[in-house]
Amino acid sequence: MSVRVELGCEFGPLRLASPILTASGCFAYGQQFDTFMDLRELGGISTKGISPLPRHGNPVPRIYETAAGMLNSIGLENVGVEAFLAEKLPFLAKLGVSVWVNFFGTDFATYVECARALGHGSARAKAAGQAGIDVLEMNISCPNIKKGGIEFGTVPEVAHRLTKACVEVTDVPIVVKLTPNVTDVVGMADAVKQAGAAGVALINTITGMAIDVRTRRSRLATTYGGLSGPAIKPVALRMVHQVASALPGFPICGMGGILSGEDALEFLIAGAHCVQLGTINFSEPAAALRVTSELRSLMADLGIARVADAIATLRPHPTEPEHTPP
Amino acid sequence: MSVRVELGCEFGPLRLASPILTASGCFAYGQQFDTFMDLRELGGISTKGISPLPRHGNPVPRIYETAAGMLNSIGLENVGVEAFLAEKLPFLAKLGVSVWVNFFGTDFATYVECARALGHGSARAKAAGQAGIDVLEMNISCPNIKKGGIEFGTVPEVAHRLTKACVEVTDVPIVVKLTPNVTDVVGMADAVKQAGAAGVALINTITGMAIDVRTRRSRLATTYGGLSGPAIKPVALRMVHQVASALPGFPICGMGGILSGEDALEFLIAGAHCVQLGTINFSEPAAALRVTSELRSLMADLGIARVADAIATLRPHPTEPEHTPP
Amino acid sequence: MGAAQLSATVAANRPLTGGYFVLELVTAEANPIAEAQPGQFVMLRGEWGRDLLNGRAFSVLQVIDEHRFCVLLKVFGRGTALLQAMDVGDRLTVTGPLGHGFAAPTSERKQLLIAGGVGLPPLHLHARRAVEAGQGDRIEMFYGGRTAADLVLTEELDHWGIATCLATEDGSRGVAGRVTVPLIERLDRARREGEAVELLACGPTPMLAALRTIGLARELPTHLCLEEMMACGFGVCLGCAVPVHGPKPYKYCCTDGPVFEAREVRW
Amino acid sequence: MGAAQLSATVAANRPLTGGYFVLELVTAEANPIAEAQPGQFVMLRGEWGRDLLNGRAFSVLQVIDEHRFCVLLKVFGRGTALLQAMDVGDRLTVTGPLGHGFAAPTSERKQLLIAGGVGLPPLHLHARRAVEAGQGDRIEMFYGGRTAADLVLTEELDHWGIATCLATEDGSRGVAGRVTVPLIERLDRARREGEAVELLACGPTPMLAALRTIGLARELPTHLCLEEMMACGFGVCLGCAVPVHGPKPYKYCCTDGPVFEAREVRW
Ligand SMILES: Cc1cc2nc3c(=O)[nH]c(=O)nc-3n(C[C@H](O)[C@H](O)[C@H](O)COP(=O)(O)OP(=O)(O)OC[C@H]3O[C@@H](n4cnc5c(N)ncnc54)[C@H](O)[C@@H]3O)c2cc1C
Ligand SMILES: Cc1cc2nc3c(=O)[nH]c(=O)nc-3n(C[C@H](O)[C@H](O)[C@H](O)COP(=O)(O)OP(=O)(O)OC[C@H]3O[C@@H](n4cnc5c(N)ncnc54)[C@H](O)[C@@H]3O)c2cc1C
Ligand SMILES: Cc1cc2nc3c(=O)[nH]c(=O)nc-3n(C[C@H](O)[C@H](O)[C@H](O)COP(=O)(O)O)c2cc1C
Ligand SMILES: Cc1cc2nc3c(=O)[nH]c(=O)nc-3n(C[C@H](O)[C@H](O)[C@H](O)COP(=O)(O)O)c2cc1C
Ligand code: FES
Ligand code: FES
Repeated sequence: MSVRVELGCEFGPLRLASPILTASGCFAYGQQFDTFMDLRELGGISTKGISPLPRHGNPVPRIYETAAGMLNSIGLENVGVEAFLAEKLPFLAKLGVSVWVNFFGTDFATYVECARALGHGSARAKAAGQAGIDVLEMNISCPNIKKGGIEFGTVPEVAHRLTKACVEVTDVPIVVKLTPNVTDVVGMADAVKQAGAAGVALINTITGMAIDVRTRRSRLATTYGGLSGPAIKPVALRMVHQVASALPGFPICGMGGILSGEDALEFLIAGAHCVQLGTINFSEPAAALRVTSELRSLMADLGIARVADAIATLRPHPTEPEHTPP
Repeated sequence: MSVRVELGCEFGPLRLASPILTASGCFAYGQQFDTFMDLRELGGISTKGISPLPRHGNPVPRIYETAAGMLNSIGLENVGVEAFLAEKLPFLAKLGVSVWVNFFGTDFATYVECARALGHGSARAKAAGQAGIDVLEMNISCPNIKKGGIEFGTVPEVAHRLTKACVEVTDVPIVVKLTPNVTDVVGMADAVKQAGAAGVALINTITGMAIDVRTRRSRLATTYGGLSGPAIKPVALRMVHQVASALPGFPICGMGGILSGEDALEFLIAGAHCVQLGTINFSEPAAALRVTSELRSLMADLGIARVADAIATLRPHPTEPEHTPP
Repeated sequence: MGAAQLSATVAANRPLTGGYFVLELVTAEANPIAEAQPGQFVMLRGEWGRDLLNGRAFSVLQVIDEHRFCVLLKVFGRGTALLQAMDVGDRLTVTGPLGHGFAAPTSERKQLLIAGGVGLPPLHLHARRAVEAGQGDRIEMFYGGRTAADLVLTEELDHWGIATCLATEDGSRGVAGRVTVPLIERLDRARREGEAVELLACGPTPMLAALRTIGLARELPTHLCLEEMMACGFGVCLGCAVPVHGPKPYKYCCTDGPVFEAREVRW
Repeated sequence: MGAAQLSATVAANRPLTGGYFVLELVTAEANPIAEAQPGQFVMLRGEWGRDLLNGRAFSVLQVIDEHRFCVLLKVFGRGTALLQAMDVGDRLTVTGPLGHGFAAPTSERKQLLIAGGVGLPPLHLHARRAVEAGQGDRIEMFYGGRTAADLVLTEELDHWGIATCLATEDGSRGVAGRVTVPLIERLDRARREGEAVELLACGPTPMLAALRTIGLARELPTHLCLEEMMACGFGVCLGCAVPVHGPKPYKYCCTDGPVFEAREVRW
């Protein structure tokens, strides 16, 4: 049974042209992909993480490939809020796709400051008749930030306070990007939901390492880095399903190792409202368009007319006939 | 520079003929591998997890392959303490390799009961002039046990109490097998160390899932399962290094995705005193012997004469020349 | 169990109709697969990266000599696609023979063999062995597929003079409809004539489920060759559990099976 | 930047001495790599599983026409091993041309090209282009390896009449020792004769580090073609950072480079 498929969908209050977005840190600020694809076909773009001031990255080496994955310790390098608003946002705003600005601070105050500044920037853009920022994606994971930062992503109370403070200083919906490096991801999601987050994005990278046995040095200058790619997909899918089951209806943006339309559909069925593609963009700059068309035809084959008809529809296994020992 | 390599090594009080062991649940009780290799060349064998009473496994499907990994929800199926001591231990004891008996309970009392029963069994065997049990590997992860159990592996205080109780009822050294599904693996390792554990084994599988988009069912009857194989190696290596750095000298048995002698050496350099091979045994029943000889020749090439010369020897990266903006 | 893991090379990769293909594998040393019983299987793994982790299970189709044997495949997912792409001379790892197969025909009962799709190899090998033992008249073959192209290696069956009934759902070859239709007629005849028969079947699970019902209803010995997800193939991963009645709730497809009695399977 | 990602097929896979091999790739449509400058590179990826995730970077060795170009490789790890195993007709994905290459010779300064190992392609292409532009006399090549087998594609250099100095550490071909030995003699001569020269180099990092020291000491324009770990090749992963002096502590090998000025590199 083949049906006409509508990819337009909702993420909480937001309307998306497609559930396929690109992930923070894997799509820069969009421009570089202009030569490879028509960016307007994307559901949205999540930018490289922005901090109040420009940040330089970590020492090299910063990346290394592992089995079906890669480690990175880029170090949240970015141009800073001011340059972002002046030089990067206008390009993104012109595309007409949903603009998700990933941001972070180095402490409580700078997180709030960053949210406020980006919110103002968005308001100014709108006042000037341009499109603004659709989502502030707050990265509380920061696997690559050394000093402090860790509690923001791992202690529910701290995440709650931080989210609340940021929500209060801006009208732009805040989606909190969660780290998988926790015992209880549901507790984290619930805490930020209570604090007024418009949704959650998960997962960020899993902290890992690799060693060069000849030099006896880590493959990364920072010793540890973030693991991404297909290797982590089962963990991402599990966490999306855990959060979707515990907080029904709460918007989830799922990601982690998505390479194909089938992968994307797995995330929707698990409970994601939309998904982001990360690492795959490096080896295949036009991957998002391929994944989008794969998803469309797969949904058609399976008779799924609307994205909403797939979201959080995991079915239980039939129970086996009872075993009665003789 | 090629040197003569001695693979004999210490794990705390224990003497091992080689740092290459086989992992729990991936080597059954050893017999099936007899036709594929000379088991006496192993550093040791960790058995399928034993519980006081026999346990049946989970409904099917129980396994599924993912990118460079596999998910399983076997359900800790085992023959129980009594049958293990009567039918399985004698075979293992005759091999002359280090015998690690992986065990678990379904609650506090049954954990302690299991440790006591296995300890007595080992004492009886020794009294009868046979070799006994060298290590009780306490699995506090149990990703596949439904009711309760989860706190044992994730709350340091609970793990401390449980370990202490088990250590008190047996003379056999207890090595606690830790789950990676926690925010702070060092906190867990420290808690069981304080409780008298002889060492830690890490990592167990990472909880994950996969979905069949056509049936909209999980690929596993239990919805979630444990992810193992090369995909998780970077996470395992990171956790071994974290624990080794925080608790210098505390014996660590490292595992997670080891396929080669080079993989094994990475774990030793990260701080493991010995390693276990798990998933690789399924596709290559004699893998442990290949990995052992690969490790031997690699150590020879690198001029590492003894295993102890590799353990916890990760070197820092040279710092880059300072950057002085003009 | 006498199984071994050896390295083999592809001696031939013969495409058949319907996307089926036969891999002929050769090992340097004599291999134990030469003694394989019909229904026994091997685990195959190419020199793939770490992406595809475990071997894939395939029933022995034919033993040429103690160095050579064949398997019949159809592309299912990534592993079988990689196997289809293999060229003569490519190396892979073989583990086997594994599991327990079908018992040879006896004088008491006529054996009705029912095959569907990639379930053909065990029964094809069983027929071959029966003929070699001069028992070709003790068996009859029922072989079904969606369309004519799905029915492969039937020439040999004819050549051996095995009574064979073919069925295709689209009627493009043999009887039109499921293979169970002519089978039921045959069973009715056996009942009328008081002829003792037993069923040996391998194929898609829905087909086996239908045959199980038929076999139980008519109280016929019914031997089913099952498929389960397998990681190891030799009894250690416990992944291939088959729900059964009896003292324990599960048996293992790779060691207790893959051939199970219809009445013991808990479906 | 005019780069594109296209699918290409292997037109030839020519083994050379010393484990080196040349892949000739052809694309259906005309490809932008035809305009590649010496030092520009492509990212190559075969139809591998999910195990090897990212493309691998290779400098353009030769452009045959707007459909065909060549790269020179040596097996380093798994990706290059898979590329070596590729047969004519195998498909792979090409992204390029990427980065910025070497500037063409000028009338002011003689260009001394120093190549080591897989660093040959940029300088080999540079020499080819110089000859095509009638500037063959404005360049000289210094090419070093461990042993004679490591020196490949030298016939073409002779054929073009490029002044070439070969060096092998074991003395099996050309001058005995590191290539820096004859280079320093050449630089001394240039200094004596007041000849203006500049250095263009590509090869193992230790060699580039040595040349950097030499170039800085003698205050010569020194252009180094660097290698860094790369995931994307077009400026988005920020993995290929190169420590530099100047306003920012890092530049990017794939977009700012791979050619950098010796004095800006922070080593
Ligand atoms: C005892 C036995 C005998 C078999 N004999 C044959 C045969 O002769 N010819 C033939 O074409 N096929 C046979 N099969 C089925 C064959 O093993 C699967 O089609 C194959 O494993 C699919 O692998 P894949 O990588 O192409 O599919 P994928 O879906 O990519 O495989 C993913 C994982 O699932 C497992 N898997 C998927 N489907 C099955 C299945 N049906 N049974 C067991 N494991 C599965 C694979 O082993 C792998 O671990 C047999 C299976 C069993 C258990
Ligand atoms: C600009 C540039 C041009 C190059 N030109 C050539 C060339 O013309 N011929 C040639 O043989 N080699 C060239 N290299 C080096 C080549 O890219 C590496 O040898 C190759 O990536 C190794 O891949 P692998 O899978 O065999 O090794 P692996 O070690 O398995 O690769 C693992 C990971 O490390 C990366 N990596 C490993 N070594 C390097 C390296 N030296 N540079 C960049 N990434 C690396 C790989 O891309 C991959 O992500 C070039 C590198 C760069 C950056
Ligand atoms: C090189 C690289 C840089 C990244 N930078 C960021 C970042 O700045 N902020 C953020 O929230 N996530 C960042 N991520 C995480 C991704 O957005 C994504 O959550 C993760 O990679 C999992 O998705 P994937 O497997 O599809 O890559 C980065 C990932 C990679 C590989
Ligand atoms: C099928 C299967 C069964 C397992 N059963 C157990 C078990 O009973 N007890 C235990 O502590 N770990 C068990 N494990 C975990 C392994 O011992 C090991 O910690 C994990 O698989 C990581 O190692 P690997 O990547 O080499 O497989 C099991 C793993 C697999 C794949
Ligand atoms: S496949 Fe591993 S036990 Fe049967
Ligand atoms: S390789 Fe990705 S930025 Fe240079």
